Amino acid sequence: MIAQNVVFWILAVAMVLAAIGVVRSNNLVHAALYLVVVLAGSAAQFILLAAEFVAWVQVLIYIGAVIILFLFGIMLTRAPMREDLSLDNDQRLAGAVVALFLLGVLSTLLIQAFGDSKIDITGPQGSELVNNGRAGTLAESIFSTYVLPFELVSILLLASLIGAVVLARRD
Amino acid sequence: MTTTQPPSQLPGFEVEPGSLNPLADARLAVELDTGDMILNMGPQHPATHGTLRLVVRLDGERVIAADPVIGYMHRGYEKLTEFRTYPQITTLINRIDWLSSFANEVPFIHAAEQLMGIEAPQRAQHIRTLLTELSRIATIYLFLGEMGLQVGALTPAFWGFRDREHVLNLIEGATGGRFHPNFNRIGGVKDDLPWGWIVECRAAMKRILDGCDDFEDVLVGNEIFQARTRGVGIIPAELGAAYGVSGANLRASGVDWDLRRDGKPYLSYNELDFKVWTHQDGDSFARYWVRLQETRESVRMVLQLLDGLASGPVMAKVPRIIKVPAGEVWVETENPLGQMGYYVVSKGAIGPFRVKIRSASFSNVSILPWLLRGLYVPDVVTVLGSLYFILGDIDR
Amino acid sequence: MSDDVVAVETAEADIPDPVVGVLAARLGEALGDGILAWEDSFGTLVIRVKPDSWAPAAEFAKGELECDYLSFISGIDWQPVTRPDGQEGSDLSAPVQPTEMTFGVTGSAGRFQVFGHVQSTSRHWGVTIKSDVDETDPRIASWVAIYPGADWHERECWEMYGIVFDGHPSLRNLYLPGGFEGHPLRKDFPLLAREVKPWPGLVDVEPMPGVVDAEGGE
Amino acid sequence: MSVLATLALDIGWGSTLAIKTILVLAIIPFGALVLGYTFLLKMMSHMQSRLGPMDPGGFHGWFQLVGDGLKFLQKEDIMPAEADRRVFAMAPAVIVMSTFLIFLVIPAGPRTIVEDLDVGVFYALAVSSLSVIGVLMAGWASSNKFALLGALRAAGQLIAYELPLLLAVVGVVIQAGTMSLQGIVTAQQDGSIFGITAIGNPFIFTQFIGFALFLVAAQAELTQPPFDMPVAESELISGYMVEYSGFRFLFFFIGEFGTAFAFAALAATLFLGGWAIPGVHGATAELLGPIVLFVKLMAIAFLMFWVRFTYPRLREDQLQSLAWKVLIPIGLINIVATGILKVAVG
Repeated sequence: MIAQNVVFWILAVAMVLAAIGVVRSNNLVHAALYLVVVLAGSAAQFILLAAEFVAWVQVLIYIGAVIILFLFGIMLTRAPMREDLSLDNDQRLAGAVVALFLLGVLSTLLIQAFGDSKIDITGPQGSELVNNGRAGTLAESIFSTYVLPFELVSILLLASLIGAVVLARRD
Repeated sequence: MTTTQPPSQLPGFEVEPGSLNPLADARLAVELDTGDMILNMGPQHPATHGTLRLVVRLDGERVIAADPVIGYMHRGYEKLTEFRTYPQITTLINRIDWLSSFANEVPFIHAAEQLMGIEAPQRAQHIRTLLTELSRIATIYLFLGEMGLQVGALTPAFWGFRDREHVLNLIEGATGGRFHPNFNRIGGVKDDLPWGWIVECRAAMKRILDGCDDFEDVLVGNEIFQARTRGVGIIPAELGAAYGVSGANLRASGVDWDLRRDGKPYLSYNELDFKVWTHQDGDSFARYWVRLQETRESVRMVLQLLDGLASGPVMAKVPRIIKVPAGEVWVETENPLGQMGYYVVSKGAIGPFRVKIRSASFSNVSILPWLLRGLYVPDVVTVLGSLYFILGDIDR
Repeated sequence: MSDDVVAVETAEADIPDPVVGVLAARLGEALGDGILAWEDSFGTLVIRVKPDSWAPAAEFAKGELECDYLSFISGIDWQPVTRPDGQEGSDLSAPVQPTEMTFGVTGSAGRFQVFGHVQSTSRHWGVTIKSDVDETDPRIASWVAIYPGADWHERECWEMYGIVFDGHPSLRNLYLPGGFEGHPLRKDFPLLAREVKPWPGLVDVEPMPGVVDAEGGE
Repeated sequence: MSVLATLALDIGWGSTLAIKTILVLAIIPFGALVLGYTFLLKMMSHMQSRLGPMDPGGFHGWFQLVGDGLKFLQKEDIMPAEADRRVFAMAPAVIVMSTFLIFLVIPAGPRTIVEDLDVGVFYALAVSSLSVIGVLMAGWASSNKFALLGALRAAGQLIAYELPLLLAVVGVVIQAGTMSLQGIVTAQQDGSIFGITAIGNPFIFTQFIGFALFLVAAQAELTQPPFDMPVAESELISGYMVEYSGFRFLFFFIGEFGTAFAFAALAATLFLGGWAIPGVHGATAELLGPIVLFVKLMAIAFLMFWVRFTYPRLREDQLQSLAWKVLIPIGLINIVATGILKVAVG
């Protein structure tokens, strides 16, 4: 248990620092790179929670694709390289309020949902939690219990994809 | 580093209004405008064969405007020739298109001979023709390999260098110089061919023919090579001619014009049987294909010459100090890169009064601003490669 | 050799290449007294036109004579090289120069001339067109509208001789760096290498091989 | 075993981890050297009718690359004045790290594996996509337009080819019924073709479409010709690597060839049966495993480098249309066909 705790705190601190870096950085590319650290940290947290599959999905989708698209977009359109753009604006107060509000909502939600229930990861390999993190279990629930929401989300994403293409096409 | 300059800031970069964002929805166009990038290709860039500099304005990877900047290798030959005697000038003009140095000498020597009323003996003419064709093979064979490099295939380039070596050995064997033979004299050539040269020449020609087959397999028949070169950089025949594009570049556009056959007779070409290859497409692939066939045709010519090599002296009687009578003459020849010509104005002295050097690459490259518009950066490289220029031939 | 167009028809018989005569005649018909002189120079027609006819001559050559191919455009400065010390006569450091101003095959009204060569890729003939340019205000019409390839040639001629081409889209330096002073191919522009190290003399001129006895030499 | 289990071990997991890390770290330069020597120096030079380096080390110049590496180490570390220094310095490390992570799940014997992850295949492909970040960092931080163009090309290309790569593997996963690489190897070792068990069931026979797709996509992921636009010497000089020199360039080199080694190993594992020889189990398999894997891997690498030294380069738009219009549809059809056959045949 000690090891997990130590790792959790190391990751958590790193993530928080990187997250501050994301919003504090004056350089868009730096901000995106900080975001990579945050996302990698959350992938590691997933591993700590025995959700391996989700962790690697996080790596593949968020780091491997989303961030790369971010960087791609930034470099293609702005490419500031030398001069740091002034990304600052006077909405710090509003931002802080929203952040606090979000923190409150999420905390309340999590505490209400899980309370102080403990996660037992010292159990045998077949323990419920470890099983829940397996790809098979996940696939079963997605394609049986949650098949409708899953398909709905797919359609939503497809629609937005088509919309983006339509908007961006020049000819 | 990345500058997003407004279009009008660079000379020659004026772009027609409306060509940037052909979008009806102006608001969207503003939002999606990614800004242009000015990219300096060269003067040190592997695709520019030396010190050509291309200033290209890019939208993404699409070229909006391209402006070749030349002159990094300008050596002022037209001025220098006014301060040299006729025999000395051959050392200079050797270095115009340094890959086919021997072919550069021919039209100039021919011009001086015409003004003086001298004709070289037949054997000298045959040797000149032989060496001209050999330097053509050496030049174009390098292109055949190097074109692979331009599209990313490394191996053909090495093959090109490998087989070309045999041709250079032949030129060295005959003239003593691999690159700059300086072998032509007014009235003939410096020496006769050495013993055993003809046998070696036949062997080398066999290698060149085999090598051409290899190129045909590896590049011409390759789908990727065709995808990269077909339909890319099309030069319309009329426009190409009006730009002064010559040689294989123009023949690839379907213009059946070869000075060896159609120009005023020079060397021994009217004794030879050869075919002038043309291609209708005018794209990069056509230029490659035409050059490939021309190499084979050159080999055929060399073999014919070896079979029918005339005997006799290699020098005509010429005065010890060469004075060229007053007059003007324009001599043009079909060089490996295209039309090479000298307009020689003599006032009766031992050196020319004015020599206008018309080099092929200068005009071939002058079409680039028109040709590159709308292409992608990788196509710029294939088009540059397929036009095949030598920097010394542009800058002189 | 003829100095006016009227002589074209009569001269046709005794020139070696009949094509040259025909070309000259057709140009003469089209341009009338715009043609000052013409000559058959080793089988190539060299024709000298008035500055006004410089562009029309090219237009006619391209349209009627089917000369679709532009070979080159350049200039020529007929003045002998100026001596480094500013005195009259030939440059001593250049042993090859004549001493007085003479003009080439078709003559010239003054020091500067532009000349260009256009060819036909289908008919395989070519014409060299010359035109005089005023020495004090050297300018002439541009051929860019007729032959787009004239662009670079005219830029070169402009920076080398200082001849302005009216109607050229952007006359800027081609070879030389911007801000270069002088026009290098003018004869009064010194070849600096020769000034630093004068011409070593004629002793270096080596005899041609095989002609040792041609003039009773060695 | 999972990462979780490794972390939960209370005795010796630290030292085990250290040993494994060192081993894998050693494999990367080893693989780079082997591939670099065999293919880059020798095979390429022979295809180009030349000898290549012959003197260093005695036998066909095998020491040349080591010497080159040492040379790079003592070179000056040049950083462009305008570069984003920290990002510039980190980029090569990110690329090598991505290579390192792939090796963690590739089995070289029944128990010779760092981590037999439950989702091994998926993991390997996920971490391989991390190298794009390194490429983008390098291209952007170099403050050079050629580098930037190269990085943009790399990003577009690697994203596009991630999909066919994944789709190619899905067929194998369906057939093996597991995403664990160890499980896939065992499935091939113990499988049979029409009841014949002599050669097991290497998926290259049933999944040859997947195999072809995988090789093409891997070639693109490795930015090797005909998909080497991001580095394209004749166009972008060396793309994102243009400003790098010294040991940072060495890192790129090791990353490039190390990743090629990893992908060849992955392909050998997925399609050729990995370390396994049918009928060989236990300690013998443990002993032979790495050698068998190495032989299979070299065969795949030979194919990859053969193509690399033969083909010209595609254009960026042609590459994209190849990915989206040809490879991905074929991959999808392959998956559907595999799925139907799996259900129908059992």
